Amino acid sequence: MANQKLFVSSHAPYWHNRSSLSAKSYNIMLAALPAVIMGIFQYGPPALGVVALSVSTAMIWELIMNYVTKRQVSIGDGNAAVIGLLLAMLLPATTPWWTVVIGTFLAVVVGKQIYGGIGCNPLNPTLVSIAIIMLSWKGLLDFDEALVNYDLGFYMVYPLAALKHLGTSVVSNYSVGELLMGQYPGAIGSTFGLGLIIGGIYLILRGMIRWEISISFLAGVFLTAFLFNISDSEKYAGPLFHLLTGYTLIGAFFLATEDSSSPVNFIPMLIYGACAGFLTVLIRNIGAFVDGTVFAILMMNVANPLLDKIRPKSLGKGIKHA
Amino acid sequence: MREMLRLFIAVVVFSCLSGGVLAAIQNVTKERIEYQQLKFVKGPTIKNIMEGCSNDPLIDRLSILDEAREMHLFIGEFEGKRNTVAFETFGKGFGGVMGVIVGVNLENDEIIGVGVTTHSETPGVGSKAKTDPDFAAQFKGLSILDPFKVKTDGGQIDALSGATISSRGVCGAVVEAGEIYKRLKPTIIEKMKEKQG
Amino acid sequence: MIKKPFFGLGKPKLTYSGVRDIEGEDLKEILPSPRITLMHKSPNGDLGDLSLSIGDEVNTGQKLNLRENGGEFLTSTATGTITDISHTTGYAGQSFVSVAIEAKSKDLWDDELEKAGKNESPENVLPFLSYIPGISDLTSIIKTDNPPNTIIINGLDRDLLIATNQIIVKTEAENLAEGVEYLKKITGVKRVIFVVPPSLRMEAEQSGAEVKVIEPHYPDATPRLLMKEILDNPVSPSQSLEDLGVGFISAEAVVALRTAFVEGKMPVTKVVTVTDKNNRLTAVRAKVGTPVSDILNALNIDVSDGDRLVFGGPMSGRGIYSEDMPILHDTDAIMVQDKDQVIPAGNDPCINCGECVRACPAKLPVNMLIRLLENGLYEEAVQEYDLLSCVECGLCSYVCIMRIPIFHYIMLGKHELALTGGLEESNG
Amino acid sequence: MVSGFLVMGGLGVAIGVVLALASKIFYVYVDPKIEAVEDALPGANCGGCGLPGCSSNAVAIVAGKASASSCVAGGPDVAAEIAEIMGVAIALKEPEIAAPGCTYGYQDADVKYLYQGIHDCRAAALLDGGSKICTIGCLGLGTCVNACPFGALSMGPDNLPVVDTELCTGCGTCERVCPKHIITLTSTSDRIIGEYVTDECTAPCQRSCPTGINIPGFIQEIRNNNYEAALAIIKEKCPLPLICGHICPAPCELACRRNLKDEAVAINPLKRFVADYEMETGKHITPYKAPGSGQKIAVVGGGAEGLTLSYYLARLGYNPTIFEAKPQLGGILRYVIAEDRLPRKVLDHEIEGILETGVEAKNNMVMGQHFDLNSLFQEGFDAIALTKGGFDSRQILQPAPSGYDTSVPGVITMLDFLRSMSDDKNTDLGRRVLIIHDRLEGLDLARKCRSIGAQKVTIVSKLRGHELPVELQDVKNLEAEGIFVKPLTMITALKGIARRLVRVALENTHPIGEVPNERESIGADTLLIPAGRLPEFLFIRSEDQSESETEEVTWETLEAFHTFPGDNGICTPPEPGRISDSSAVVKSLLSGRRLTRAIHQHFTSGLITPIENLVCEAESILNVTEVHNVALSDREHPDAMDVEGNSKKAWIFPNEFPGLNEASAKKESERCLKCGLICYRKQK
Amino acid sequence: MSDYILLIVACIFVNNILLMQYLGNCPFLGVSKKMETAVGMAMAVVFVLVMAGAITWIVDIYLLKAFGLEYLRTLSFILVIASLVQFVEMFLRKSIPGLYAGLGIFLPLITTNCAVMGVCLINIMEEYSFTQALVASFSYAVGFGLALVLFAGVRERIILARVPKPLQDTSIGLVTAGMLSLAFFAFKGMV
Amino acid sequence: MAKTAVQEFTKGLWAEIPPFRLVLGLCPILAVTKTVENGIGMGIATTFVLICSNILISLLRNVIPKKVRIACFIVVIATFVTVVELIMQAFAYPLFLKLGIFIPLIVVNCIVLGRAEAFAAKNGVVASLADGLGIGLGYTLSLTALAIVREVLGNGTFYDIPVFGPTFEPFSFMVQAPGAFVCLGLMLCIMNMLGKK
Repeated sequence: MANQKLFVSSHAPYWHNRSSLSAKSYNIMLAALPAVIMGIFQYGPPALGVVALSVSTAMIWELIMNYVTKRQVSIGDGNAAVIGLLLAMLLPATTPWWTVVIGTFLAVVVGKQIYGGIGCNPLNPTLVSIAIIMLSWKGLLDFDEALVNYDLGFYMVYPLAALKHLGTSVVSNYSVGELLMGQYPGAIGSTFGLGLIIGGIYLILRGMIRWEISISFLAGVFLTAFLFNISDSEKYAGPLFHLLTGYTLIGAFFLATEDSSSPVNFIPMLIYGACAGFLTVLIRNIGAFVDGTVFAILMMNVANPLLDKIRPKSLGKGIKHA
Repeated sequence: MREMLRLFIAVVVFSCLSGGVLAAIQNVTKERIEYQQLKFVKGPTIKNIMEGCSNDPLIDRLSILDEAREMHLFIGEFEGKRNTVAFETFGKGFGGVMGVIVGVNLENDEIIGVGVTTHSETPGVGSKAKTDPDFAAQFKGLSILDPFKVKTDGGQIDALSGATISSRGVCGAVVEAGEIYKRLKPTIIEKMKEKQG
Repeated sequence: MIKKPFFGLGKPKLTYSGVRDIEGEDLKEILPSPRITLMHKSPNGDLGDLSLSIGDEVNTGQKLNLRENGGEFLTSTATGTITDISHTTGYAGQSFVSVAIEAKSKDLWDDELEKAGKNESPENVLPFLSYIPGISDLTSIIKTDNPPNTIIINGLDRDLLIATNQIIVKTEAENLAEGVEYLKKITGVKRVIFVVPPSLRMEAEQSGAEVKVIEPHYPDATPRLLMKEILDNPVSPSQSLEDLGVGFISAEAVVALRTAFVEGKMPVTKVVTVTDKNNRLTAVRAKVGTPVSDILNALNIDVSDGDRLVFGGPMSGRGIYSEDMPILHDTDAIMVQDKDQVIPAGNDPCINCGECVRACPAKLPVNMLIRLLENGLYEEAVQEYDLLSCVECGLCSYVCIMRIPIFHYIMLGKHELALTGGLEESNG
Repeated sequence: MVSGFLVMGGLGVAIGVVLALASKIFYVYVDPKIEAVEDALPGANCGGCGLPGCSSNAVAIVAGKASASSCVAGGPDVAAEIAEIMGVAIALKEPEIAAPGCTYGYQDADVKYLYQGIHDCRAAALLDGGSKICTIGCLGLGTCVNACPFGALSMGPDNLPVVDTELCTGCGTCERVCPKHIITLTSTSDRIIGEYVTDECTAPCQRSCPTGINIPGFIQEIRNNNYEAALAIIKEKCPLPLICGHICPAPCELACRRNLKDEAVAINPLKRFVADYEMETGKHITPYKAPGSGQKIAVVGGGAEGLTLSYYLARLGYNPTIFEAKPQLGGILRYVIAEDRLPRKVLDHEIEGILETGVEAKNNMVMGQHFDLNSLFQEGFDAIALTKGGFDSRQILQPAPSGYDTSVPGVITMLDFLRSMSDDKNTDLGRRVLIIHDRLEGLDLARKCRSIGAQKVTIVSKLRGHELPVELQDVKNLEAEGIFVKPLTMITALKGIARRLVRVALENTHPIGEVPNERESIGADTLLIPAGRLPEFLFIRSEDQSESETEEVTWETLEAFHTFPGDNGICTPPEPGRISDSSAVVKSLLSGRRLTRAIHQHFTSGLITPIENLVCEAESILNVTEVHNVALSDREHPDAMDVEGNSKKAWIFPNEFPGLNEASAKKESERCLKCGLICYRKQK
Repeated sequence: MSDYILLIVACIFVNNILLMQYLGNCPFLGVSKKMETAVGMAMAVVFVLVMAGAITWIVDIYLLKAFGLEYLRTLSFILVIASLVQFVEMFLRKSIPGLYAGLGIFLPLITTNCAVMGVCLINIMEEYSFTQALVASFSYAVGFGLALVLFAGVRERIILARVPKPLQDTSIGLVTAGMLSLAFFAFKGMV
Repeated sequence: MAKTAVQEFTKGLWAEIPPFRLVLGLCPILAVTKTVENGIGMGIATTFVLICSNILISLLRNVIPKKVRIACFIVVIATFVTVVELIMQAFAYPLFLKLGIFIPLIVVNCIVLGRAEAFAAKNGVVASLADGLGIGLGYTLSLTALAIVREVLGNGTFYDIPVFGPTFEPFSFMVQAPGAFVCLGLMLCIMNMLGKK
């Protein structure tokens, strides 16, 4: 046996389609890039600072947790970077540095790593973090207050806050074009609707995210807003407004589609997306928060394991042969 | 059967005894508890509202039945006249029920002060309803019979920033106070007379 | 290796190889090897009561009884002397008795079969059939009690990169027709269905069997999926195909049957599709028991440390660890992979992306299944997530973004269940 | 005050009445055991046991699905109470801990392929039994480590599991998950009575040692300077290391794998080295002793076998007493072997050590004269083992009054019988006689028995009918003569009452696979056995008292060696491995140890279980025929005698036979290849 | 009518007894490891809570308040609840063994479930009418069950995940309960 | 069994410290630890009930029939809980208000009933006293520890005294419901890590 050739042996299959997590992560970041660049372009260096800090600290936290839990270093898969980038996209450009650091800690450590790392988190880490920030430091995510020193040449009032406080009269202040082009104040990466849509379509076409979730989420938002609008158009804004403001688009393409906290079967995906959309508008219209996307998706994340029990029959199941 | 009886007696004796013991303790502490309740829950707020009164409103109080509910009304003596009355109503806040004491001048139905007693609002946000004097001061001098609303609801009260719901809760309580006041005003005056007489 | 397409919306489309993919579309003969190793899967790995011994002389086509008390036997594919008898462990702990024969260059044919073959009753024929090339066990088809009512001849192959059956359908259509006749005769079965890809429809129609054409998409030619597609009769995981009265046989085995009983000679050769490091396919015909190294040498394929040799196709084959390994009667293909093509398995958890769920032809909730399997909860995996419905195609591992060896986990789960299930039976 | 009193009282009455009525109306029978357990449980319904509430835990405990100690809130007191209800005494049990049985991790062993896939041994084993060439080698992927619920296992630097003996509870999870059966639960007792099986990693030396000492193990401990541990390993199989160190012929050294390269490791001198070390310290190192179970065992014969038996019985927690006919213990070791081969000092030291473990010895006690089976049973012994060994009847200086050894009722050795016949003594054989014999002389004997009054004589032979002498095949005529022949038969047990033999159990040994073995039991008053000495009988009190009319003790024998190959019943001439007139002392040690196993299994499980795949010459086992990457090195030899009495060597042995000194022992221990089945220490 | 709907929504979602009022956490963490047990427990709680809510309300209004003995509330409530649970258990075991097998085993856990006692006390403190008390008890119980079932779903997955050793079991369970509570903030302020 | 009273006492402080080692009594620990003051108050109240019920049950352990022992224990515990309730109302009314519903709920705290059943019903008075004191103190310590973390981080204060400068932005997540769960979960993790050694 001594002079035998030593082959590799493993179990079938011996082929792989060469997809990889890092490729997926980089594709998501690529898709998010238009919106981020637009944000940096609008809000200048502070926005760049938040993005850079967020991405880097997310990776550092991941690295620290890898060492603490004595596991393989996993920053190479790019998932921490994605979490950091998405978190930055949800924050306003003026976010203080310590909030960003705590935010990435909450996302990477509390949201993901204590559950055992990627794939094990029951909720979207980015959303966990942003939700906790929302509860703790309300002022930070009050975009009107946060961006008070900016004047970018367009109507500097955060649409959803305006809607909540001032009623539907404000809707006319924002044209669809402006909303699509991000001509309103908001978080760094969530205002440039067109960029987000392009990124989302790219991801769907590449098979990186599940179209069912995005589409049903948008449909849920549209329908609910539409129904509210019909019932009392004085009080509740129209569907288009809800679709293009707040975190709706980034939620549909980047947040609700996070893998480990969303369903994989067809019908559950539709329910998940639609319910998240419904809840989003519900919270915006009658709930306590200005934007409901975050909590709506979190709520559906929680329901995900239950939803995903709805699945097609496996081959040969439930068949009785005489 | 004998066994059963033994068990039965044990339970009965135990519950009888504990009932008795508790009754005894309750008897001893009853007075003190009542006073404590007033002193700590409503006392500070009442004092605040009735600043400058010459009596102790906690002692000079009336109990009136309002739709099967017992209401405590605290009488304030200003410039020798017992012309002010304060009582508690409740509104729904962000974290639950909040108690609001409203002081009213019986002569002109004007609010002399509003204060939050119990609440479970978010510290630093909704809790400002209790701590922020500017917020309460908005009510001062308005007529109790007016409807109160925060500005976003089309009313006259500036909501606390970030705590619209808490503000709404206070307004609701004051509105309710107005209704109670309307109902009870005759009885109050009557009772006060009785007391003085 | 087929990469994930740039736009990846739907399921992966993997197409079975066909005759056209084979170099020159013909069969190469491999010279008989002086070293022949026969392997017999024996439930009992004991070498204590063997009736064969080293030094015995054997003839080509001779039936060799393995045990003193009968039952197990192998068919010699060469004429020569037994030089070694040993025991090896195969896939999933299967126990093999391997018999090495030093073969002479000239074959002396054994004539026992010729005598027995005259009488075509199953009892006479059956004792020779275990080692028909192209099938692992014919006894499920040819049996006296509870014979099958339908036999499906598979003109497609078991896996990608294999064209063994197809080349036989293409080149031996006439023999196949004769084989089908014979099959009907010995089994008494009425319905024989011949499943072929569109390109072989013409040839198949000559066979006299009922022809069903299917698109060659992997893994549609898997028996359980064929049951569903062709007979519209899905099998529940607790049943075997036998229970439904359906037998499966490959086209190669049908031809081999003909050789055995029409020509009176035990078939000793096997068609093997060989895939080299550049994914070029060659079809060769070699004696069962020929070492892999002989075939590779004949085709000028170099292998070195760190490469991977596989018996079977890329999705469901079995890795082998030695070039000395002989081709067996059910070895349809040999795949050689360069070490650069070996993608190591990942050790990260499932991220729940759902690729596997969408790829699974049996509609299993693979994302949940893998979680249970990783934690060794095999019984729950069966009860809650239908582990046993798996058709063992390997697509889940193929598409897994985390490169989790899901298929490996599934087979491990099934294996462990079989072990513990066996224990329960012996207890009860 | 009064109202409070009354309301609570009223409430109490109401509730009491309702519940009392309900418990009558809705009465459902519940197992009283469940109720008792439920009562014992805290009733806090905290859910800490993982079950919803105390009552469901009680049901689970009674059904045997939960352990008596499953209540977290209750703690050990509750556990004890429940155990009492359940009738499971928390037995005095020697703890078992997991022990890995592989010496070389995959980076040091030969592999047949490079494994890629799930990090799980079971998964790796799917692929052709794992990547190691050795079929029983540890695959090193840590399945046992992950499975351990107590965190007692970890993966060592050599990719072999390491057990933290503090944390190991002996739950056996690792044993269950290991696809290679490498890691097993073991206790010192298990190792003492254990035998090597083919799917165990054993070195060639270890397999060829008649006592089965873990030779690589103890040499490894010498390398680590841990002489006491080395001795403990030796003493698990050999209680007389110093004696063996002197006179063992050392078959192990013949098997040593180093012979393939240069010269065998000096295994026996190394053993003597550690034994010398013990003697030098002046203490006797007594390794682990199991908690006492208290049975009294009489060991008749204080030779090497009897001493071994008593030593191991003591270590397993029994109370052995040796009955020795001679004034001193030691048997052949003392009275036969020359002083200059085995200094008596050494012998005394070793015997002292054995007695220290709790063995009682009664010298000058001759069986049949001073005591017999009946008297021993009446004294309260639970079992009696005969290890009379090499001192057969030829050497008994004072023959019994009847002329033959009557130590075992009704059992007479052929030699005694013939002598008494020739002396014309009046021998009463009773009515039924059994003779074990294969040859013609057996017939002669049978006829002699008939002539002196036996009515029915049965000749028992292990041979097949046609293998017997022709005369013995003439069944019909012999039967007419009152002589019956039973071919293919062996005797498996004797049964007697007080001082009488009553029955003999026979087993028909059909060749394997033909007919299952049949057992029968026939009445017999006398059994003639062909040897010149008595075999190792093991007597126990019989539970079957039906044949005894009075209060007399009924006894029977156990098949002590029944589980080993070559067994032909309890009375046939000795076979290798179970002999007592042994060719070497080590063989009688083995025999003594195997007797211990029989006694221990009898008293613990009541069943002496066969060993499957016992390592013996007939079993094929992986091995190597050549060694690679091993450097040549010379064997160390004991120092020449230092006439001056140099202090440097003085501690070793001031005797003609010096052992190895410490330095050369260390050097020699380095030569050991630490072999496994096919692995051995290679140079990198 | 709409008042009742609001009450229901408030009790189920907004003031979820488990996640917002911190009541009933011991069984919440104890029986949520498997979906089956979670569903059983949820049903048992609904069953008992409605009955307990009704009976304690009657006891409070007609016995304690009538005699001015509010200070005996704790004592009498716990007595009533404990005996009710025991009664129901006996009743089910005898009369509806099928149902008993399903939820009977969860009944003893409810005695010391502070959610039951808590809801009864809340009913009194909020001065609900009898119907309101019934509706509130039912909704709180449904809220408890909903949270329990959702949590069990999440927890089933977490048990299978590679959670670091010291965090396993209760520890990660609590953190996840926190996340669940965070998600329930979605309903904040809706009523 | 032959443990001294001191050992019975100290085991409650570390080896069996209630909510961490025995995962019991979680509701109050989550609910009342917003501030240190509440935590300590709740701890003392529970300790009081624990000690009293332990002593009484230990005294009566031979009188109580086994079959109805749980009912009797509950009555005893409920009695003491009510006593605490009354005393608190009389002498520490503000604390009573803050702890609210959780005072009566001590009665269903598994720790109290668990100790009564598992310990007091089987041991002498002194040992039961020590056990009650130890477990109670351990419980108080745990409550306090959690309360410190939550109050300091979530409110920036310790016992209502600001500990950070005025620029500190309180991490108010900690004083809200989810924060309580997460914080307790992480503390449990730390305890597990410490316990391993």
